[in-house]
Amino acid sequence: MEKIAGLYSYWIVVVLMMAGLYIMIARYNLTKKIIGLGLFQTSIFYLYITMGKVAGGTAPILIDGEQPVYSNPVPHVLILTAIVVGVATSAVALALIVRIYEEYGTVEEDEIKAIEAAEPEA
Amino acid sequence: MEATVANVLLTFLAVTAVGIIMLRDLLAAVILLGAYSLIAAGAFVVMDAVDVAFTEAAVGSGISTILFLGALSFTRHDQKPRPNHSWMALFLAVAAGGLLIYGTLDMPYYGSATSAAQTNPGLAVRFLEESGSEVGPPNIVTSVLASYRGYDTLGETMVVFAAGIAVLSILGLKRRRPGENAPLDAPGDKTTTLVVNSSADDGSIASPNEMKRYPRQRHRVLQVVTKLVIPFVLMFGLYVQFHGDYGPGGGFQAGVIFASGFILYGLIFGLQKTRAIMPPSALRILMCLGLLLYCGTGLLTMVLGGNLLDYNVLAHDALHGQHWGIFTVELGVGITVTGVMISLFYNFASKRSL
Amino acid sequence: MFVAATIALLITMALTLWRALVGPTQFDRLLAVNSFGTKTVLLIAVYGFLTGRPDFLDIALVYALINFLGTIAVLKFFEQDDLGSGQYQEDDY
Amino acid sequence: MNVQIPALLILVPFTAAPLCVLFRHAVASWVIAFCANFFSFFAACVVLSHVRSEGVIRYKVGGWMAPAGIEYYIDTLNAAVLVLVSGISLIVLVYSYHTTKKEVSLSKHHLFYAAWLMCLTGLMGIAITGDAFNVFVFLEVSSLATYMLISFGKDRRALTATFRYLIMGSVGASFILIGIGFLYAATGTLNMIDLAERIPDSESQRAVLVAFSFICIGVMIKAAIFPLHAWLPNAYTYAPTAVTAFLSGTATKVSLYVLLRFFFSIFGFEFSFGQMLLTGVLLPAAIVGFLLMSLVAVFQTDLRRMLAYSSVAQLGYIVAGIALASQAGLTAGIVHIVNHALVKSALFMSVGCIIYQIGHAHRPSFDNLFKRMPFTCIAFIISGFGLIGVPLTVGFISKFALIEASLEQNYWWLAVLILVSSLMALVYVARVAEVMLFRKSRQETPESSGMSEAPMSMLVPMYLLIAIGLYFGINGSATLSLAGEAASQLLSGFTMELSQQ
Repeated sequence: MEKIAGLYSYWIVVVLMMAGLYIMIARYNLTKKIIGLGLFQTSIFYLYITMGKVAGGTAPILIDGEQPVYSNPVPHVLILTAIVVGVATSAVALALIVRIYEEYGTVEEDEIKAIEAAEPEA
Repeated sequence: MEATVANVLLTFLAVTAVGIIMLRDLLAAVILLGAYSLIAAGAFVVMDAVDVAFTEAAVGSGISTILFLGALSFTRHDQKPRPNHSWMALFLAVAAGGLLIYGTLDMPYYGSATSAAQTNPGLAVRFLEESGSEVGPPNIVTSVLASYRGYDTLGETMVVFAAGIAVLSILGLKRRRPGENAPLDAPGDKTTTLVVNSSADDGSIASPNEMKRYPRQRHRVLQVVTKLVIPFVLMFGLYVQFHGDYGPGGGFQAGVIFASGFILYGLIFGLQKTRAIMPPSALRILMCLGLLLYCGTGLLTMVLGGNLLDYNVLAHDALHGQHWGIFTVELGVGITVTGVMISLFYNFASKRSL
Repeated sequence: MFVAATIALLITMALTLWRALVGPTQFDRLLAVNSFGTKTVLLIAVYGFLTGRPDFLDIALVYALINFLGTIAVLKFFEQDDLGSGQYQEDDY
Repeated sequence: MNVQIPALLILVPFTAAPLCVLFRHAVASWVIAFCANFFSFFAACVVLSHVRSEGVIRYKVGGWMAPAGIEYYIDTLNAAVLVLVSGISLIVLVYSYHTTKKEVSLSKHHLFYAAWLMCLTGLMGIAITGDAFNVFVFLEVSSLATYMLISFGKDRRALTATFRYLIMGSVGASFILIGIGFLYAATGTLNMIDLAERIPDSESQRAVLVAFSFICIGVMIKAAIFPLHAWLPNAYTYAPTAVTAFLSGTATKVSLYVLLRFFFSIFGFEFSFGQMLLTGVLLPAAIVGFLLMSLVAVFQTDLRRMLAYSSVAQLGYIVAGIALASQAGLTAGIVHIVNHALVKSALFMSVGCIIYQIGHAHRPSFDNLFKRMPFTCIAFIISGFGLIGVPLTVGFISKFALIEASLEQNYWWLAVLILVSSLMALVYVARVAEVMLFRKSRQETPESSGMSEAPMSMLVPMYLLIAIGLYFGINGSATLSLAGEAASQLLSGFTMELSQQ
């Protein structure tokens, strides 16, 4: 029981991650894949932040003259970087989607594959 | 109480995720993804990660949503109906998830203060106890981000820069209107997708005919409000930039907020007017300058005899040096991010107006 | 006091989230998400007082701003299907 | 050696990238890129010679001691990877001057070279660092730059190839991020040396195990190891020719380096091969990989796609060497990393010359190509010999080492399978050579009659690379001793003594 209470947040996070991963693999629509990627990455951020939390702690911004318990700042720093990386990747992916739509007239993976299969080798 | 609030928010997240999987309308999925980021950011506040919450709110539900909307405006926004499951994908996801859950079984519990991560004297403990006297800023996340792990942040800034120029090279320059060269079904009536879910009961507001009947509203209220708000947004951006040492915030968040002032202007007054105020060539220079400022700080520390990004050598007093170093570096990040974010908006919004 | 406020906020959040999920129109979703954002702003403010560090109201400000921005963007998308068009500009202020 | 050289090695190309964008001039950005790359190569050579004579370099970035700050940890293996990456990039950069003019619109040249520099910086950043999270950051720098470089391809399929790579690459990077997160939860540290010390004592061994699996899968996607190679053939086929030559020699090799670093230095030989039974997983994947992919390569008519599949097959040899988990096997694997990079880049460069003149690389239309482009054809055939493993080429050195290593453990069947796969390589190279050399043109089309050899600025760097290959093919002990040194350092874990700070 204690285990369930202590690990509940990790498990939900894992479920969220897998939801994102599932969308990325299973959905044909390219935009939906990127939405899945966003979901997946946000869940990873959550995993990190969960690790850094200390019960009864407070945000790691020093308060003058007091010695409260602070949460761990290291995961925060790492995730700040990861958030930036995530949005950068999505931006590039979305730009590619726009171009793919201009070239192929569709953003459904199977339709694109059909068009490509009909084309002669370069 | 803390843990309860966190868990409730976590449940909200799970519900939203299910919604995102189920919905076939991409626009709805994007709106929900924005909500998802908002909830996540709220939960980050509850879990004491205020800087992360700040960034996730600004990026996840702000910039990301706008980028997605921009991309959707080029493409069609409904997902084609398909057989709704893929056993292979399900198997992979479940396998990975199972492995992860197995891994969590002997992890330290949520909120544990005695876990390896919390008690490592080299990292967490050192940052909490020494950073005030070694680096200075009360916000430990800023100290670690800009000084202890400043090299990571250098890489991060380059990632932002890379995304900026990648989108510029993929989308930029010559634009074609969508559908002009579309071999398959050209998107004739995109507006119909707006009413996909409103067919039965109350399609009253959203019917395409009605939208056509009032194509151009004047939106005077919006225009006035925007003009009033924008100076405060920019001011707030500056505050976040320079107050990052003492509270949540820093260069990255400030850049996003500063850029969102311009984005707001672009949304209300159109891209052409925005480009007159902030031409793309100025953005290109901004992007480069920010990164060069960061690299330049690195070079300067080396010229002055320290290691790369060792701010101690920048002034006679180590703490002063750190202060100057963090200040310049954060400024560089802020400038690059502002440039890149506005440039991303230009690229994704420039459908008809160019 | 703050505890009660927090609980009330969480309940209203759940309600708006439900509306965002079931729709049925996109406008319902948008309004729901918008008011959900407002509730989050309030939650952060209340939570700041609950835990004794109200100095993080900055974050609530960002939320309010971004919420506004996002809503405007979606509405513009609804109306014109294009984020960058300058059709408002004839009415020049 | 100046203390700051390792940092400048990264910082110079890093600074040059925004400069290229700032000046926005096609030729100027090439010159900037060349100068920065030349400096990096020179610095990498200095670092390598220093490391070999005086031992490991540890450089404290930001002046902070290791676990709190980020440090560079450079031993023989990374130094060799740095030299390899910057060297191949330099040679291909010279070569790219003409191909880029032809393939990329002039208004985007500055973006192209900026992306090139960022890719180079990212790859070198991965190789030089001693911090696990920093690997992720620079991996993303190089990935984003790579996506951009591939999307410059002329064919519209370059876009879908990039998108597929982006999806797989992001999954890979996210897996690495998850893995690092679990490692952090289990040990509380991010520094590689610190991790190596703390992992055996961690209370959360299951978390360590999961971290290991996720990092493995993530890096293997990036390294395109069979069966996670799906992104590679299309990406290599539709990227601009110079980009393919650059990436084939560097990107997957750096990922392999990361794999080696995690297997041997961080998790340790005991954990990876004793507890996780890596040999049992890697060896079958490697064998199926090199057999199947060689077979697939035989049936390709597009030269670049054929070489791409052959790349996956060759990566199989390297993985087989690693999976043998012995000094000899590891040495063979590392030598093959270097040798294959040399051979494959040269091959892609020769195909690039053909594309430069003909516009495509479709084998059946190579009739009588030798008459028109003799130097290019010779280059292709010599490098093809290297791919097969003919004596006096670099390919022979590494395949011989690999066969020796497998016989050492009495895996005679592995040696036989390697020979079988080499025969398949012989088939696919010979099919191309046959068309080039002996098949007469059925009719002389007006467009083909006017065709001639590729420009000197493409031939010279290509032959330079081939000459380096031949040198190391004849003087095999040079690379073998280097790889042996690197292998024994890997097997003995991190070295603590510093040669400097």
